[in-house]
Amino acid sequence: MSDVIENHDIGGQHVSEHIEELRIQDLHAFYGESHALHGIDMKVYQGELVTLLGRNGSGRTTTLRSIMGLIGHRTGSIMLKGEEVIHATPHSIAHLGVGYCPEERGIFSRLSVEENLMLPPRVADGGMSVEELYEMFPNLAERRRSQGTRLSGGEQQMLAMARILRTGANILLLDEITEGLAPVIVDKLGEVLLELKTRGYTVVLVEQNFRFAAPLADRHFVMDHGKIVATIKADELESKQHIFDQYLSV
Amino acid sequence: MNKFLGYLIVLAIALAAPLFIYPVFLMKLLCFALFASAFNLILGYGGLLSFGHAAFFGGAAYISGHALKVWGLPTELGILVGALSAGVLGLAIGTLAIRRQGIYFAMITLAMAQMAYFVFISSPFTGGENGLQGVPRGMALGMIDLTNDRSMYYFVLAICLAGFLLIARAVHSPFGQVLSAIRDNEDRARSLGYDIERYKLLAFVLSATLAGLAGATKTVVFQLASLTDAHWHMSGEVVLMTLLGGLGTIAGPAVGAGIIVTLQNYLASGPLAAWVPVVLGVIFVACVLSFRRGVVGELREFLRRSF
Amino acid sequence: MSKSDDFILETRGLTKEFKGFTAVSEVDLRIRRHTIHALIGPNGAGKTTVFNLLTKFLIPTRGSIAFNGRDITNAKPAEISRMGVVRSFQISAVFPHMTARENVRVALQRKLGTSFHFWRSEKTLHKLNDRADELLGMVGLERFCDAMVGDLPYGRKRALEIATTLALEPEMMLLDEPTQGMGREDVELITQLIRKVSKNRTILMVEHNLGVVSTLCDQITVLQRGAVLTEGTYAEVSADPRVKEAYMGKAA
Amino acid sequence: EISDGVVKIGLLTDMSGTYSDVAGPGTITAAEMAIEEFGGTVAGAPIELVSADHQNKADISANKARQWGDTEKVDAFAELVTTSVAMAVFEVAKQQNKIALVSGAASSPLTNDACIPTGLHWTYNTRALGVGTGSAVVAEGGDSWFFLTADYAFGEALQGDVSKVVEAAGGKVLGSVKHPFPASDFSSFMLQAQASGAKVIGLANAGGDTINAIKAAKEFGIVEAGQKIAGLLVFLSDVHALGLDTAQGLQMTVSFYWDMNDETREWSKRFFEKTGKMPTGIQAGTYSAVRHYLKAIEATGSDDTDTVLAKMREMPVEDMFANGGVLRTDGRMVHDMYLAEVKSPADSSGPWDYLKIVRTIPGEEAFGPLSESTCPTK
Amino acid sequence: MLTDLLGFPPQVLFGQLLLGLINGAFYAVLSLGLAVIFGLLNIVNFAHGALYMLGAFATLGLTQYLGIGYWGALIFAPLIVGAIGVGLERVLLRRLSGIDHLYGLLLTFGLALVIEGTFVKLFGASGIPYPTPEALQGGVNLGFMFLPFYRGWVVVASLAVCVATWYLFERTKIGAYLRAGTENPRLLQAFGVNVPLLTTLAYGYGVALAAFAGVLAAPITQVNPLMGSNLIIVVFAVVVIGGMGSIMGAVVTGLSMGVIEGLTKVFWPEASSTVIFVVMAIVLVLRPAGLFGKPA
Ligand SMILES: Nc1ncnc2c1ncn2[C@@H]1O[C@H](COP(=O)(O)OP(=O)(O)OP(=O)(O)O)[C@@H](O)[C@H]1O
Ligand SMILES: Nc1ncnc2c1ncn2[C@@H]1O[C@H](COP(=O)(O)OP(=O)(O)OP(=O)(O)O)[C@@H](O)[C@H]1O
Ligand SMILES: [Mg+2]
Ligand SMILES: [Mg+2]
Repeated sequence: MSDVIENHDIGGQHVSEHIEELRIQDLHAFYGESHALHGIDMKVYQGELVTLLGRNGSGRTTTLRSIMGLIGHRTGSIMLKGEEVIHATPHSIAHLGVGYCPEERGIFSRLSVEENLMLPPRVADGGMSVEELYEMFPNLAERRRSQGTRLSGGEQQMLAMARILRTGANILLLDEITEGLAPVIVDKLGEVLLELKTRGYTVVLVEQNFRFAAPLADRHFVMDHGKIVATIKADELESKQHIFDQYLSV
Repeated sequence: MNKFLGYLIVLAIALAAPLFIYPVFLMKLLCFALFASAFNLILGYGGLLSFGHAAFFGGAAYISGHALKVWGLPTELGILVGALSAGVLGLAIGTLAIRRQGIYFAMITLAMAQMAYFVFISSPFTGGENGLQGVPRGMALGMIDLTNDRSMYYFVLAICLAGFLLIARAVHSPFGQVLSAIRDNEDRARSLGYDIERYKLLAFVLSATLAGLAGATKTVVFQLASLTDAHWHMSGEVVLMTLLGGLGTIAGPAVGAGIIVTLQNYLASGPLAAWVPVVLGVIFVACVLSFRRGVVGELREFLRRSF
Repeated sequence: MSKSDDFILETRGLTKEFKGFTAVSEVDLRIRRHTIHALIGPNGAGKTTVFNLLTKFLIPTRGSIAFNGRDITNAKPAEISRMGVVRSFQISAVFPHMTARENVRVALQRKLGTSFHFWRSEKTLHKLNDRADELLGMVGLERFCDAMVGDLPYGRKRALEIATTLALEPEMMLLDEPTQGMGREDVELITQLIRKVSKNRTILMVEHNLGVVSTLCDQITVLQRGAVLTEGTYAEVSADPRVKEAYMGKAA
Repeated sequence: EISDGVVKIGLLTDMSGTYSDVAGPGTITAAEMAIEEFGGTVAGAPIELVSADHQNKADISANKARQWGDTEKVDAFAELVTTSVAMAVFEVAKQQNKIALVSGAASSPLTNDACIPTGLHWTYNTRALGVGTGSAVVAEGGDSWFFLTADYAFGEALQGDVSKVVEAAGGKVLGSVKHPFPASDFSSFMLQAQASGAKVIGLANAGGDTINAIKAAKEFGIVEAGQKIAGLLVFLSDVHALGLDTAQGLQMTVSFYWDMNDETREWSKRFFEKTGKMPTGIQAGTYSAVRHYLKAIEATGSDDTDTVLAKMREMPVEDMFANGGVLRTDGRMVHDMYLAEVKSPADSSGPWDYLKIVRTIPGEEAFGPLSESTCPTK
Repeated sequence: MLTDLLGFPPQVLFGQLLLGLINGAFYAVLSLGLAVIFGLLNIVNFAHGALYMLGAFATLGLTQYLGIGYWGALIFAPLIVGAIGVGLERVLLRRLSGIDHLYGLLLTFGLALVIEGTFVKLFGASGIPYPTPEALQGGVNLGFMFLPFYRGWVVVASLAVCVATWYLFERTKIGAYLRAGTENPRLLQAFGVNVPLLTTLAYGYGVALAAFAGVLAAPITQVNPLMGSNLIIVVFAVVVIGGMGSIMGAVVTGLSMGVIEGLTKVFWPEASSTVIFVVMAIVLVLRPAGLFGKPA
C-alpha cells in the first residue's frame, strides 16, 4: 500500500509538466474531540482529475473541508500551488484559485438565483461567463429571479456548481456534485469536467456515483476511517477491483 | 437508591435551614428557584427562549396580592388565583408567540410582556410605581399563623416542593417525551402526526402557571408586589439563573437561582452594592462564553468524563 | 387480488403555481394499492412539489386529492399522517438527542392517547418497548436500541427513520430520494428494506437512481415541466424516446 | 436600657437615581454629622449608621428594611426619599414597631391616611408646598393651571394639594398629564400643556424630572409664548444644575436655605467641606431628624421605641433646621417654611448664592392644624 | 373620523406628529444599526441601548475633556464607540459564531448590564445636561408649533444616514455579502470573502450608528447612563415589525412608529408607550416575518 506517489508514478497524459498543485502530508483533522482524519498524504498535479472514494463517513468531505481551511482544528501540511496553507484562512485559500462546491450545496436563501451565481468574487482570470453558464444549465436561466432555495434539489446542485465555474478558480474541490441530478444532467456534467481538464484545471472529486467518476479520473484515492488506504490509477481499475470490493461494498 | 438518599439529604437540609438562616431570605430563594425551574421547562425542555416570563411572575404577584388584600381570600386560594391567572395570560401570549421560533419567539414574548408591564403600570389596582403594598399573609389552612416567619417558610417550602415535583414529573412524562422530540426535530415530530403547536403551548402555559405560582408566593412572603417583578430585567434575570445553573437539567435552575439570589443579597449589603448589575452582567457574559452548560451541566459532564 | 386493484391515492387536475410559475400542472396521479410507485423526471419537473402537495406541506392552487376515496385536499399535515400517509424526508429526519428506542417510541406513543398527560410517569411508555425493539430489529438496528441517535452513521439514521415511520403503521409511505447521499452498500441496504416493508403497503417514491427504480418499482410516472409525460412499467417507460431525451440520457 | 448594646440607624436613600442630588449621599453625610455631635455614642452605647441604595423602588426598600430590623438590630429607619419607599418602609416599621424618620418623601398622606404611629414626617410635605408656591403664583395672577405630574403617589399628592390651594384662591385647574417616572424627554408633555392654554404649567414632580421639564419648556419657547412654569418642588441642587440663567425668577417653597443665619451658614459650610455642595432641605432635615432622635435617647437612656417617641414629642425640635419645631401625634413635625425666589445672575455673588427668601410661612399655616389631619391614630 | 380629528386643535395634532417624527428618526437610526448587526451577525444586539448611551457619553467627554464640540463629536463619538464595538466583536462575540443565535442575545444582554451598571456607578442615574450647539439654538414658529432648530436637524441628519446606509447595504455588492454571510459565513469565506473582517466592520458600523443616535440625543434627553435601557425594547419592536435584518424595514418602520406613537399621544395618551407593541403583535399575526421581511 503506497500512500506517497513519486513523480515517475504518474501515468496520465493530461498531466502537464508534473506541476504539483496540491500536496497534503500527514493531515489530521478534528471535529471537537473526535478525530476525523488520521494522517492523509496525497499529491495532485496540475490538470489532473482525482477522486476520493470511500464509504459514508470515511472522511472524504472532511478532506476537502480541511483543504479549504473550514475545519477548525487540523495539523500536518497542505501545500497549494507551492504555498503552505495549513494555518491560512479560508478566504486567502480561495484567492489562490480554489473553488469549492460543498456537499450540502450551500445555496443562499436570501439571495436570488442570479445573486447566488454572482456572489463568489473572482479569484483568477478565465472563469466562464454568465451566458455560458446559463446555456449549460437552462433551468437556472429560467429561474434566475427566484429565491435561491426555492429551486428544486437538482437545480440547486446545478447552481452550486455553476457558481464556482464563474470565479476562474482552477483547482476545483467538488463534493458529490451529481447527487440528485437527472441522468441527462449527470452526463452533461461529465462532459464539462472533461472540458475543464483540457483547459488545465485540477479537480478533486468526491463521488458516490462510481460509474460517473471512473471514466473521468486519472487516479482514485480510496479512503477508509480517515486514511487513504489505496491509490488506483485509471488503467489499474480492473486489476485492483478487489480493493474496491474490500472498501466500497458491504 | 443513591438518588433517593440524595433527595432525602436535600429535604433534610431544607427542613433544617430556617434554624440557621434568615427565613425570609430562604423563602425568596425558594420562590426564585421555582420561578427558574418553571422557566427551564420552556427553555431547557421546550427549546423556546421566552424573554417575557416576568409578565407571569409579576402578573400573578399582583393578582394574588389583590385577591388577598382587597377580596380577602384565604392565603392558599389567593396564591392559586394568581397562578391560574398567570396560566391564562400564558395561554394568551403563548397562542400568539408559539408559531415562531428562536429570536422571533424571544422578541414576541418580550413585547407581549412589555404590554403587560404597561397594563400593570397604568392600572389603579397595582398601585403603579408605588406597588401593591400591605398584602396580608393570613393563615395557612385557616389555622397556622403565617406572620411567623418560620411557619411561613414551611408553607412556602411545601408549595415550592410541589412545584418542583410537578416539573420533574412533566419532564419525564409521555408529554415530556413528545416535547423533547419536538425540540430535537420539529418537522419530523409534525410528520409523525403531532400537532406540535399544541404541545408547545401546553408547555408554555404550564411554565407560565408555575412561574405565576412562584410570583404569587413571593407576594405573600414579602407582602408586596411591585413593578420590579414584572420588569423585563426580571425576565433577563431568570434566564441568567437558568443558564448559570444548567439548561435542561432538573436541579440546575434551582442552583442558579440560589447562586444569584445569594449573590444579590450578599453584595447588596457590602461595599459592592451599586455593582450588583455589573456583577450579574459579568456572570452572564462568562456563562455564555465559557460555561454554557451551567454549573450542574458542567458538573455532570465532569463526572461523566472522569468516571 | 381484487383488493389490490383499486387505487389508494388519486389526484385530479393537481396544480401548483408559485408567483406565476407553474411547478405542477394538471397532474392526474393514480396509485394502486400495495404497489411501489416511482415518480421520476428531470430536475425541477415538480416531483418534490407533488410530494409536498400530497402531504399537505403545500396547498394546491387547483385540483383535488383523494386518499382511500376520501377527499383530503384541505387536510392538515398532522391529520394526513394520522390517516396513514407518512412521508420521509430528503434528508434523514430523526431525533438526535434521544435513543433509537425512544425515537421509535415517540411514534408509537401517539396511539396511547396520553401524549398530553404531563402528570403521568414516563414508565407508562415502557409497555411500548417490545414493539419498538421489534421494529428496530426489522431494519437491522437491534444492536443500537440504546444508542444516542446523533452518533449513528448516516445509513443507520435512514434505517431508523424508516423504522419510526413504520411504527405509525402507515398504509402508504412517501419516500423522497431515499438513497440520496448514500454509498453503494447503504443503497443496497435501503433497497432491501424498502422491499421488505412494502408488503401490504403502498409506497410512492422519488428517486434518481435508476438502478433502484428498476429493481423496486412496479409502476413509474414520469413528470416533465410539471406535467405527466408518460406512465408505465420501467421497461415501458425507459423505452420511450422522450423519456430518454429529457431524463435518462445514456443511462437508459 | 439600649437594646443589643448599640443604637443603629438604617438610612435608605436614592444613591444614584433621579433623587440622588436632592437626597442621596448628602443625607448620609448629614446623618453622620448629627452622630458626630454626640461623639459617636449615646447613653453609653455606640451609634451605628448603615445605609443602602433603594433605587427608588418600594420592594427593595421594604426587603432591606425588613432584613435590617429582623437580623441587623436596626432601631430606626431614616431619610426614605420618594413616597412609595416611605410607604413601603412604614409597613415594615409598623410591624416591627420601629421609628421611621422621613425627611425625603414629600406626600402629605404620610401623616394622613397612610400614617403609622411610629412614622415621623420631618422636612416638608406637599401641602406646605402648595400653600407656599401655589398661593404665591395665584396671587400674581396665575389663576389657570395645567399640571405635569410624576406618575406615582407623590406626584398625585402634590397635584392634589396644589389644586386645592389654587381652587380655594379662585383659580382653575384646566387639566393634567401624568408622565412616567423618571422621564427624560418632556417635549410632548410640554406641547400638551401649551395646548391647554393655561396660564401656569405646574410641575408636580421633583429632582431630575423637574430639571428636564424646565429645559424642555425653554427649548420650545413656552415661556416666551407667555405661559409661566411653576416648579412645585424645587431644590437648591436643581437650581444649581439649571443655572441661574434658566432658573431666575422661579418661585419655590423651601424648608431650609443655607444662607439664613449664622447657624445655618456654619453648619452648611461644614457640610460643604465634606461634600462640595451646599445642603438641600432634605439633607438638612435628615440631620435634624437624626439629631432629635438621638437627643431623645440621650434624655431617656433607652432606645425603646415608645419611650423614645414620647420623649421626641415632648421636647421641642431646636437646631439650625427648625426653630422650636413641634412633633405632632400624627407624625408631622411642624416648623416654619419659606417662600423663596431664584436670584438673577446679576444679583448673585457667585456659586450657591441663589435664593432670596421672600416670605416666612409659619408652621401652622404651612402644615395646617392637627384637626385637619385624617390620620386615624393621631 | 374627521369630526374626531377636528375635536383636537391642529396645534396638538401636528405638534405631536412632528415630535413623533423626531422620535421616529431615533428609532430609525437605532433600529437600522440593529438591523445591520442582525443582518450579518445574526445577533440581536441587546447592548445597542448601552452603546447608544456610550455615544452620548463620548460626546460629553469629548466636549469636557478635549474641547471637541458637538460637531466634532458627531464624527468622533461614532468612531470611538465603533472602535469599542470592533473590540467587543473581536474579543467576545466572535467566540459565539456557530452556536445558537440566542447566546448572542444573552451575551449582549450581559454586556448591557455591565456597561450601564458601570456608568450608573460612575456618573449616577440622574443624567448630565449637554447644551444644544450654538448654531442650532432657537427655533422657528411653524404656526402650529414652535420647532426648535435642533429637532429639525435631528430629522435631517438621521434621514441622511439612513439613506446612505440603505444604499450601501442594498445597492452594492456588500449587501449581497452581508445577506449571504448571515446564512452561511463559512461558505462565503470559502468563496474568498474576508468574512471575519466583514463581520467586525458590520458590527462596528451598527454600533457606530447607535453612537450617532446617541450624539443626536445628547442635547435633547441629557446624557444619562440609562437613556438606552428602555428605548432598546421599543427599538426591538420596531425591528421585528419591519422584519428582522431588513434595512428598508427598519427605517420605514422606525419613522412610522414614531408618528403612530405621536398620534396616540393625542388620542389616547396613556397607551402611547404600548401602542408599538400592539402594532407588533398585530403585524406578527398577519405577517409573521414582519412588514419587509422575507419569510424564512
Ligand atoms: N460536523 C461534524 N461534527 C462531528 N463529526 C463530524 C462532523 N462532520 C463529519 N463528522 C465525522 O467525521 C467523519 C468523516 O466524515 P465526512 O463527512 O468527512 O465523511 P464522508 O466520507 O464525506 O462521508 P459522507 O458520505 O457522509 O459525506 C465521520 O465519522 C463523521 O461522523
Ligand atoms: N416555493 C417555491 N417557490 C417558487 N418556486 C418553486 C418553489 N418550490 C419549487 N419551485 C420550483 O418549482 C419547480 C419544481 O420543483 P421541485 O422541487 O418539485 O422539482 P423536483 O422535480 O423535485 O426536482 P429535483 O429532481 O431537482 O429535486 C422548480 O423549477 C422549482 O424551482
Ligand atoms: Mg426534489
Ligand atoms: Mg439597639
